[in-house]
Amino acid sequence: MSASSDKPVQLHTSPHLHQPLTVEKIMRHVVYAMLPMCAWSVYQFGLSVLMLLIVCTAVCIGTEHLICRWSGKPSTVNDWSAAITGILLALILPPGFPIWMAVVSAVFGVAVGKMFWGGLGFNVMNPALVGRAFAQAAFTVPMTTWVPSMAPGRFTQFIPSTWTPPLMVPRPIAEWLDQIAVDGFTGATPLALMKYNQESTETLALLTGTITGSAGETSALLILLGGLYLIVRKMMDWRITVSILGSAFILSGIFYWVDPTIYPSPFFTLFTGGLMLGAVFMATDMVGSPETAKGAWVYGILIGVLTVIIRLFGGLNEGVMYAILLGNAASPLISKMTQPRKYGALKKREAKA
Amino acid sequence: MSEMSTPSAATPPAMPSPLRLITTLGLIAMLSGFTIVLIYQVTLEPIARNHREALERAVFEVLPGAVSRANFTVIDQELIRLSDEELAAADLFAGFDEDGNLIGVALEAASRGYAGEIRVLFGYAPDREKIIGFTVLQSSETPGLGDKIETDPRFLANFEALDVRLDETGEALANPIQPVPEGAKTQPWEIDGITGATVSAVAVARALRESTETWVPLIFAHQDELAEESE
Amino acid sequence: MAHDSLPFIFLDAFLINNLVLALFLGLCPFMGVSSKLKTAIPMGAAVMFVMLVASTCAYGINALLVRFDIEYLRLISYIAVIASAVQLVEMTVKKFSPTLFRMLGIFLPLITTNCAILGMALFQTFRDYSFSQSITYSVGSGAGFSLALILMAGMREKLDLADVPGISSGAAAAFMLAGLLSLAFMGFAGLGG
Amino acid sequence: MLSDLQHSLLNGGSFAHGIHPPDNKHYTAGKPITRFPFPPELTLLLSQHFGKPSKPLVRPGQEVVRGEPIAEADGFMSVPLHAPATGVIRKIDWAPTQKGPRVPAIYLTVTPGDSQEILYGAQRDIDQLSPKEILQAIQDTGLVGLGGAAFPTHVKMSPPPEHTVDTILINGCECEPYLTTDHRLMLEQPEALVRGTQILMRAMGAQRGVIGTEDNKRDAAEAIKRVLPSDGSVTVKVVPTKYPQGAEKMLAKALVGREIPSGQYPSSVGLGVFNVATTNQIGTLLPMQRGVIERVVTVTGPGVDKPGNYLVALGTPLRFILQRLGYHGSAKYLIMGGPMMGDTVSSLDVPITKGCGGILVPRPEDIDNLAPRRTYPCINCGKCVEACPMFLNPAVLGKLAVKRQHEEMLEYNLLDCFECGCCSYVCPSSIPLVQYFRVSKAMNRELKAAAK
Amino acid sequence: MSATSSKDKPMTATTFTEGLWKENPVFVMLLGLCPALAVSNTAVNALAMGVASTFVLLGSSLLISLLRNLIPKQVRIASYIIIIATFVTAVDYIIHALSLELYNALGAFIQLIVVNCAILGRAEAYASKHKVGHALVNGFGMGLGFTLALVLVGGVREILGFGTLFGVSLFGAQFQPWAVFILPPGGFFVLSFWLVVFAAVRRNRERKEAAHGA
Repeated sequence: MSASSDKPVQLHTSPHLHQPLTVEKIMRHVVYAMLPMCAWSVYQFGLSVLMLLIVCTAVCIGTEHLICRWSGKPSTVNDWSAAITGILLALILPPGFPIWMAVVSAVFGVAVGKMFWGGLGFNVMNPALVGRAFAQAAFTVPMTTWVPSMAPGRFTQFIPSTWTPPLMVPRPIAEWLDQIAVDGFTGATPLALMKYNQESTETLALLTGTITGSAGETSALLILLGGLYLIVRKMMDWRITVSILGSAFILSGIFYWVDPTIYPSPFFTLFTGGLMLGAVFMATDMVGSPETAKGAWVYGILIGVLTVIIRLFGGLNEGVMYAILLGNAASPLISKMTQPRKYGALKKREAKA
Repeated sequence: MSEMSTPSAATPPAMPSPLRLITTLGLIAMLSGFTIVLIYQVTLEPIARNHREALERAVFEVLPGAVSRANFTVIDQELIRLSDEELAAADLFAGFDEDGNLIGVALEAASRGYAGEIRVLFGYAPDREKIIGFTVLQSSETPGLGDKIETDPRFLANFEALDVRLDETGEALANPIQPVPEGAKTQPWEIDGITGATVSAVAVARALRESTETWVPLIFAHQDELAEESE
Repeated sequence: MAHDSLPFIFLDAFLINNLVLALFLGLCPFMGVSSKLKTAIPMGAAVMFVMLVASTCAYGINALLVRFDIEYLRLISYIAVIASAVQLVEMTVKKFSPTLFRMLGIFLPLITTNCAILGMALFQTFRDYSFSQSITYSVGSGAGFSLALILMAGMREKLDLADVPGISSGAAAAFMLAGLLSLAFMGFAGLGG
Repeated sequence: MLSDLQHSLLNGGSFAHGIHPPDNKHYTAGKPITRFPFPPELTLLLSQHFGKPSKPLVRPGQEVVRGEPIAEADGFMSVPLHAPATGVIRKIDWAPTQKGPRVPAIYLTVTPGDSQEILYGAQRDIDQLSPKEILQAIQDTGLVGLGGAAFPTHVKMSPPPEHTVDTILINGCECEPYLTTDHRLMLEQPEALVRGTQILMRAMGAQRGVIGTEDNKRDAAEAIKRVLPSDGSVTVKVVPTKYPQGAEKMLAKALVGREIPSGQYPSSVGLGVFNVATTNQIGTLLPMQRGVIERVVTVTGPGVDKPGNYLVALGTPLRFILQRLGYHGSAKYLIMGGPMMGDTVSSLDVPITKGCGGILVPRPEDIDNLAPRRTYPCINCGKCVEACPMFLNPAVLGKLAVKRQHEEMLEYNLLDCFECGCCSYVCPSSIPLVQYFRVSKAMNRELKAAAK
Repeated sequence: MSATSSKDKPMTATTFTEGLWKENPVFVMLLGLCPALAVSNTAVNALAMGVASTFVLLGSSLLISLLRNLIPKQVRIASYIIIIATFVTAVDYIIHALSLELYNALGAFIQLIVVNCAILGRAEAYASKHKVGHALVNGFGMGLGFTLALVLVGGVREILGFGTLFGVSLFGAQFQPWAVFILPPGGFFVLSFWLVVFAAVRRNRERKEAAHGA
């Protein structure tokens, strides 16, 4: 009777209930959680960062859309994940990064970091970090050229390097620095100061973000707030954040305890560079992290430990990005090794008894 | 690949005598040995010449104005002159101008940079007590960044006249070479760094400091001997 | 850390100048065997073992060659010695541990033509490593090869279940993945320096 | 006992993982059980249980009285069937079922105006029966697991000889959202429940009985406590509400902290697990030597005017029930059973069977929330891993299923999945995981059959 | 490798061209990857490595083809390796004598030609079964294909990494080099890029052929 009846019956199989959370919603809320940081970084660095944010986001979305169309698939940009990649990327680039380089990094991040593997869910590493790692390796000097925060006139003029002509070396910013007359600006991030000059920076400055650095890594407080929001809404795995921050804190604490004259304090480690942003918004990217709870701990600890080791003993002063990429690379292995013990599988002791 | 490396898999039923196998292999090995020796003999001279010329170029580059050189080695704090061919054993090279005057001494220095060992050659002029030339012999620093130690004119300008005066005792440098951040150079013995390639620049400075601390007192003491060797 | 100290030599070969990811050595077996963890792990073990053997042999051979001043025969003698060493290992393993042979057996012939082994032997010679340094270097290289192999296998198994577009699947995907891994390994640059 | 204490301290008296879907029991939790009228014709499926179908004892045209056996058990793995009403056999023919495929059924035309008294059966003293006789008596009632599994109860009561059962667990969790039949039964007829428990204990030689229920049914727990035997052999335990607590393995963990090994019966860890409705029926029917002819069904959901808990004669067609209760919901989407494990029905002619405890009727506007949503690729969030009460990894299983690597799924313990639906429920990508697993299990069965 | 089955077939164009495109050692058969990536950071280095490999390939093909009936099967691999190693040693010394700069740039990778699977593969699969003329032509085609692949990879890496091609500046002094392409990851990326391009071209061609057929 089903087909001919006036009340045709539609068949589905159980379960018939779904919780309301969807991928689209998770991604959207991640974007919301990042908005305060965006606003703050625009306030800090002015027009150039605003431009970076707009361009990166637009390019990421555009690249994904074009690749989808080119490969004859329906566009996937409305799941918001491309927007996240764009915003994250803009937040981890130096504020005065030339726009053309940002475009290249964004295209690379989305194309090679994500769409190459089939799009959302299939990428091996975080696309934003792939974009940044590419930029770091390709454009090392612009990637390590920093500008002062709270510069006067930042809302009326761009940092000169922002509008570098495509394919060209960025314009020098020395003249601009003289012009805005920022005293004592060394162009070094707190981490670089620590590494090469053994100079520490006040924790309060690190916390509120009145320091040199990339747009998104300068305010630990807003990052934590965003993370807290996502954790409360159960859209983020708190284990990863906690284990990264915890292991980095403990390990650097041990070194600090051994020799406080050489090694930075654990608080310094926690609040400098991209550690906070990485631990909250990058490492927690679900696609690149293990799906098991135990795996999340292992993964987080691996990233935390690698970060501290690279920072203290590596040639670079910042290691979060590489640590997370390596963590992403190891995550399939980690989840393979931390498969849950299925219910009813006997423990050894019990099996004997 | 596997089927190539397991010849036994393809063994035909009839097995040739082991003698024949050994003879074949032996013949081929002999032939090959012969060829290699031949090539080796033929290329021996050009290769040595290449090395000599490369080093000579480097020596003349770090000792501006030099047109001839002499090789020396140091045994028990004594300078020993080596023949022209004994390049490999030489520790330092004296450079002379057309009139046979000593221009300076070229020395090697090495240190670990960002991505491996950096080997440099520098020229030291005993009369002026300065480093007067510098070139990178080998480095694997990041292209476009660390390799600025070879290309950045601002950085290379450091070595046109870098102070390495000895103190009163004549046994140590008055001011060891010091690296400083880019643009912060105020003293003649400081090396102006490269922004973004701090590690590489510091490595160069370290190499030079260590090398000068060892060699400069010795060379300074023996500069007369070196000058005599011009003929 | 002094760059000729044993820990540094190990670290350098293991992470910083990883044989596969920084020096491109052993790519053929790397690409061939890294698609499944089941094969990657025994292959890694086999390579490590053979590297140790090859390194020891190469050190001895080189000492002989230098002694008789016939260094121009280095390449030919290395390749011969490595090939016979692998053969010998294969036979020994087969005789004494059939289980191990079943695990490693199919990989051993692959290793003979593995440029990672020869490359490792040549590098150790070019760098004038002492015996202990050579051994450390070979262990580091083998461990580095295995690490890259296993990480790669894990990711490729994950990608097996992904929706990789036809055009970028297969070898292209494997190389791109190796590139990304290599990019991530750049973080180790300067470690211990 | 020590391990029990440890367990309740460590786990808060529940199992690990699981989910908390909105329970929506408010529609019917307060509605007492009322008898539902007889329809003009009953459709009595010969296969209302797990195992071999019953063999008909009647022929068309024959008159039967209410409670009379109309089909007999066909072997040990089968149960008899009793006439739920006095009437005339019209025919034995195919009928639609809840799961879909048609099966043979006895069509019974109910005699209008009959008093419908149960004329069959006689009282007997259970205490005089040996365990073996109890077992036979239970098979004679035609009882099967009324919680939904419809596994013959007497089979369940016959553990392998090497197992000793020390504890009987009575499953009063009713963790499926919406359903309230067990709740009402516990509340209204606690004596029958306790009596049934005692019969089960005696038949299986257990010293202890634990009636477990969730903390959203505290009133039921109180009602049972009032009628518990004074010797303390039967206790009530209230555990935190969580889905799927009513699953045998979860219940064993939650109530006594024992894990039933994979692929084993509960008896392997000394347990016998029975549903509240089943136990209630044992307590009610056995002393009277009667058969199962009716059951309590929760008819609920926003799409029905008079939701409630109704005592419905087996074989009553869905259409009759819905029309009586003011059904203006969508016929496109009807669920028999609970929303987590129930089936959408293919026809309104599907009759009520022994295993059917609920009918869920959504409104058309609710269907958007219930129907499959747009799926995204798995983003590896791990929510399913955290939800799976069997500690499987549905994420990996799902990806393998998409790639049709069915055999590899066995390595990830596919066969331990009992399709509770937790993973599908939590999946933010809306991947129909459970559906995939059903297909994969079927594929593996076929592969295995082909291999033979 | 259809040619191997028919030993005395007259030489055709495919004897030569199969190595260029259809059986390109790098892009299709994925052989000789180590040198293809390790020394392809500039087009010149890539070209030099390609020429050196071609030389070894030609030399060994010639010798192996000549000796093919004299070498017993049991020792053929050993013999091939010795022959190849001889040529490689020769090339190593020759390059060393010709240009120290090139020698330093190619480093140990010249010696590693000996384990280039493409060469041993050719020796085993073709030279040992064919007449000298065939073997030479086929070897030359393969060598050319290998060189072409190397130059393609090296060209892209040089253009992006240095802004030059064969040392000629393309974008002027203000060009910002993309250093990543000179670094190891860049090698992988560019090779992968070419593989994707080849796959796309092949797919398009197949589609066209299918369209023709239909």
